[in-house]
Amino acid sequence: MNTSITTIDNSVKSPVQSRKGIGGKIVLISFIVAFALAPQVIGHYYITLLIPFFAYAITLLGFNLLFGYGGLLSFGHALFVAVGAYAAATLALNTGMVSFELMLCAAVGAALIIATPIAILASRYTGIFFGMLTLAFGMLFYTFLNKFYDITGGDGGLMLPRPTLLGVNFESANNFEFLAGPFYYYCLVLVLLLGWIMWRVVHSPYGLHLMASRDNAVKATYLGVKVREVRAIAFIVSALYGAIGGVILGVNTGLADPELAYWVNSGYLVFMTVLGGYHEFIGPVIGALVFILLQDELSTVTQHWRFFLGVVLAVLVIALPGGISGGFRSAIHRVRTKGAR
Amino acid sequence: MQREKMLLRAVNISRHYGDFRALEHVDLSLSTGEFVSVVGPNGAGKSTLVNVLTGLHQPTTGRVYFRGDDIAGVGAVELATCGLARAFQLANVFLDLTVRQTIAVSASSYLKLRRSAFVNLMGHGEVDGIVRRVAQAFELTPWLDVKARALPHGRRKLLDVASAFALHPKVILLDEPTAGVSTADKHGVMETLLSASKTLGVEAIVLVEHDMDLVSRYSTRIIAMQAGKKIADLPRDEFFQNEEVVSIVIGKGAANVSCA
Amino acid sequence: MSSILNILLAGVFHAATLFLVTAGLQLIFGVQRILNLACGSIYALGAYVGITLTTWALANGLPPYLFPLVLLVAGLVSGLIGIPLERLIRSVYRRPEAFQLLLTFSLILIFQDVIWFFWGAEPQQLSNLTMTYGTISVMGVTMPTYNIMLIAVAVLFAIGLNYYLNATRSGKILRATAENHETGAAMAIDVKRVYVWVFTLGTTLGTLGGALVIPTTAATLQMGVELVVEAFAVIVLGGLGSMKGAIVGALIVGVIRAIALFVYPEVEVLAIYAIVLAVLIWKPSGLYGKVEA
Amino acid sequence: MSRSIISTKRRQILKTLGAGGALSATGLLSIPAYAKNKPLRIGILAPRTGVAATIGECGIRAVEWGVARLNAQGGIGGRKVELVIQEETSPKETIDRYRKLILQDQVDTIHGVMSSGVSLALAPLAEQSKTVTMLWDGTTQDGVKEMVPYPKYLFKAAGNEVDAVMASLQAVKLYGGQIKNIAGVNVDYTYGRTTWTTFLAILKKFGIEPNIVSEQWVKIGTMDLTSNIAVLKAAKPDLIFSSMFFADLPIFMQQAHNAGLTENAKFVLPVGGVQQTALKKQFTPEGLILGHSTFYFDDKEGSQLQKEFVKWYVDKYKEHPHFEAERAYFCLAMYKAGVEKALSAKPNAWPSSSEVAQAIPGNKVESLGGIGYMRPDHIPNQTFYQGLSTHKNDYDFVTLGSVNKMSAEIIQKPAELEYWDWLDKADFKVEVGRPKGSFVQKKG
Repeated sequence: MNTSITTIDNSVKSPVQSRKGIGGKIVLISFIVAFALAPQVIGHYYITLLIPFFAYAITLLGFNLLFGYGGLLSFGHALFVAVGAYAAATLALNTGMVSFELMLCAAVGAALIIATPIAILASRYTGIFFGMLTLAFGMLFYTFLNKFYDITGGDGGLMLPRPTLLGVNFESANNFEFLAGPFYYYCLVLVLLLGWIMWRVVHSPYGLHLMASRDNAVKATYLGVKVREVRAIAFIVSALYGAIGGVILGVNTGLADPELAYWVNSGYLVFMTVLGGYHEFIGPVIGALVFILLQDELSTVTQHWRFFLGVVLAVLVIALPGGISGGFRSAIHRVRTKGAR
Repeated sequence: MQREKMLLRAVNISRHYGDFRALEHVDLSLSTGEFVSVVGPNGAGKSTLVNVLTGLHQPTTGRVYFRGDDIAGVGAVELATCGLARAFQLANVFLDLTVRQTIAVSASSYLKLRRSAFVNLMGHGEVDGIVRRVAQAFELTPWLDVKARALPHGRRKLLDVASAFALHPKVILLDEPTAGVSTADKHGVMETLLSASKTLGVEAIVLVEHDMDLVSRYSTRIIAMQAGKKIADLPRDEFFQNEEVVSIVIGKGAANVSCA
Repeated sequence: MSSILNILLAGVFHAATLFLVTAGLQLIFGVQRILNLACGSIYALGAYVGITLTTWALANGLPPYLFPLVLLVAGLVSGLIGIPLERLIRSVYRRPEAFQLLLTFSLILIFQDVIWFFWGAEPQQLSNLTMTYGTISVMGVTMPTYNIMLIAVAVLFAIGLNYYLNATRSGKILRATAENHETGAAMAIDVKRVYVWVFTLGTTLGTLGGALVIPTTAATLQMGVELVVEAFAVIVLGGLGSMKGAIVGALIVGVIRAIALFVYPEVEVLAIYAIVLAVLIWKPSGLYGKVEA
Repeated sequence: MSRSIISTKRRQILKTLGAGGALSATGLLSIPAYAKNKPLRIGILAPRTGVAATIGECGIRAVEWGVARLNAQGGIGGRKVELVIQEETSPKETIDRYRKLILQDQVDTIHGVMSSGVSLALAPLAEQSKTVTMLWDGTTQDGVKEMVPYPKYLFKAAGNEVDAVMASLQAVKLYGGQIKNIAGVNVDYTYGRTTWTTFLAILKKFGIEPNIVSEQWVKIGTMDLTSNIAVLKAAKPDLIFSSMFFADLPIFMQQAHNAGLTENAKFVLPVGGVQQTALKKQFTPEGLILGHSTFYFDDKEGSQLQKEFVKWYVDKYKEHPHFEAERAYFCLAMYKAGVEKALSAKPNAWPSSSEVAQAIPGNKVESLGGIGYMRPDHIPNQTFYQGLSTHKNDYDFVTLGSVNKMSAEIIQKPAELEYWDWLDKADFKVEVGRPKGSFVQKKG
């Protein structure tokens, strides 16, 4: 029952259209410039809101490799966000080392160890069963975090002290100066670097084989695509990205807590991806930004922000399956064809 | 039969689904330069034979050798990169990938790029070369950047076959490649297939076909199947002179088919 | 001896509540292949409506021993929410699973805040109504009579559903539509009407379950979200879409939790997920499942 | 500031004035030059949904009442006080809202927080952001060493184990001799674990070595406790210790009663008082050790302030307040005392956060539960209330037959000692209760 997401016009643009390439580059440069200048322009608070945005952007780039490009919907991906945060916190607690680079390595290492067996197992399934299996693993880890108090600090979680960046300790800066300053730029570079890597992966032969396994697994097998292998690799890569996102979230909160792995957070990850549009490479990143700003704005206006988020998601799913970026794409398409005729 | 280069040999293969005997003790051999057609009524076991030969299904008994190695049940993904490819009866393509991308899937398997996750696919000279050459051979060049979803049925069928050819196979198994194509340009399609197999170095072709006109025109040898058994395995001219076999395959009182 | 019986009975009771949550979920998936993440929220809605109606009825002089009837009415009335919900979900019938799951996920968010808006944030409960039926003690095991009644009701639900699906005309139509939507339509079954009926029946099973179980526990806003995971464990174990699977699955989860609690309390919840994973790996379609991985 | 921020502020002001009842129209006091019209803003972080909703809401109501009363007497240092209330949910969201209160709402101080996870994350943040932060709850003394050891800006709440120490001492005094089989049904997180271990440590300290027939950990928010009860029934304990205090406690007692557990087992609920109105006489036996932490609404010797607050609360909300109200009011009162002490030292300039922080420790402050003060290590000393439950009252829920008061100076760890060492060495002057014949338990 290969239920790849194909019935909708999947407009993952083919990498070759050069004319389109230039447009893409402009968007990229404006993205970099805007975010590089933001700390000077926007108030501290909204900058500290952008840190979770960077974390989710990285997590969703990984998640969409699995969902948009691989056609596999995981409902337990928040598991790896928690793995990242806890790996960093455990490193700091047990070894006293607080270098951010080491935390990232610990997170990636832990994610690799945990994701590989799950990937080998989960790559046998698609559709509902893949979703249920990942949900079950997510909740297993959540329960483990809550239950094994002496290892994981139980419900209270583990503290995550402020890390040093490239060995530099920003002792003097207060919390906002640190987050809105050096940490902000470090994360921006991380997002751009990991984004570039993911762009290369998605446009590589491996990426093409993954998309082929999404659209038609039997035909792909006959053209030499190792379907289970490409899916397993996609799962592991998405787990690594999730863990890196988890470390950033952990540092932003100053704590790694079990709530990170709760299945509803996995649901929010899917929400952001569909909100931004999973057909586009940049879609999920847009979705993360819009979700964070929407949630923040709604929660100032009313206590019932979940209701409005739910309504937005319902409208999205029914009326705008392509998400925001899908909407842009069809708008541009309409303009271009109207112009051309 | 000369034995200068035995490519594909099936020895006593049968395939049972419970007590249904889809294939019953079939032997088959294929050498360089041959164009073997497999004919017979529906349910004769033609498609099952192709599935077993291409490693999709494990034969219940018997052995399949490809260029000397036992490939029974090895799996299609291995065979694809060591010279045995197939196309499907129903056009089997990637709806959301363009013609270029579909051919590039086979090209990257052929060039052993399967695991390279960092190389920019479309900027890769060799891949681009194969894509251009195969598209050219199958007259798909104008549609290179069109998604398979937007192609008419006949074009999709060609893409299905083209993507198999792009693996540069030694042997290719085609399952009614001209199905759904108007009778007028069926021969056009066959000509394209033959010229493409020359340019891409295909050494032998197995064709599962109903249209006896095509079979008589292009085959070097014809195998007739009935109820899972091989009832004939003759060079083309001998096949059409053998009344008894022809009557089973084409049915009683068929017009006498003149062989070109 | 009595302690083992005690624990088993508690396990069976927990199984009964689990079956009431999952019966509707299984029915909807079996016929419509829709996995309703919001099954917990619908169960919670039934619970809250049950509390309001019962408190109102008792305040207006209803004799206490009649409260189960009020709960029954509350469950049936709030089950009608299925009609508008089906209309909403109808727009994604032909879309891939991802979108159906996401739409029901949005329902969870919406329901949680709707319930908060109408019933407030504090947990609600019917203080000790179950005691109106006192307790039964047999062989040293004392248990509120209402709990036994609830187990009986769950068994009744199971038998009734099986009878309905197998013996009645409209039940057969459901199963035909479940087998294959196209042939169903070919046999002059108005598939659209069947879907409305199945979905509403599914939600009503959920709200009835919520209403009937609520006197033994309390209703909180997080109820809808917490229940989903255990309900999934049950239908994965039992097999997607099969009613027999829901019964067996509920029994396994209920009893295992009770035993785990007694033997080694630490792993009580972990045991459930471990079983679910074992089943998903060993036999993905579950014990009685029809749908292949 | 964007439109939405202004609307929240207006809504908060109205709510505060409304709750305070009549605003005394004594005209403007002589406000020192610096006060101008800029109100003093206090950010509040408290849970409002889920199982902790009842507890968070009670704290919010108390601080609103306190602020209205303050404003009626000219506010703090002449400046009117304004509350900006945000919801405490998961650590991640709550930390984001904490930063929002400081950066966007420009609050002068932040009070509240109940979950230990959030308070762990908040400790370094409060110090780094130099914001006076006063916790209502969420501090476990065992957890103190993980947080910032000598905080400058963070003021913690009374250690959660204090209630457990007091309840354990009372259990030793009353039933010491008879405790054979004990069972623990505790909340499955930091607070629950440390409370249970404290109880066992104190029993051992007094030479009581009971066998633990059942040790259960209940996840927050689980309402279906039938299996837990069944296991307890099978274990047949003669004493059940439970640190549950969310909405699951009344459910637990109700199901325990239905299963006949309340007939022969003694119960010790160190913080059960927070659910007092839900512990109905039908299913809650008499003679149960019930802890009310730092506030008992029906204390006959209660202060005038306490009586006035309880009367207002019962009239307005038709419910009875519990200790979270006292914790909220106590933080507000201590903050006011700190600001005014700093102001008296330097009258013509509004004190900075660090000046206020330094001025808070040591001030004797009257709170709803009596006099309390903040120790130099930023942990408060307050009076704790516990007793045995009784049905002899005109409510439908149990209250305390005899109110037992102890000061935190005796039952709370002093600054310099490590918690478990202190517990081991402390001399609590309590004799082990002799077994008093057959143990007749009056029917509920």
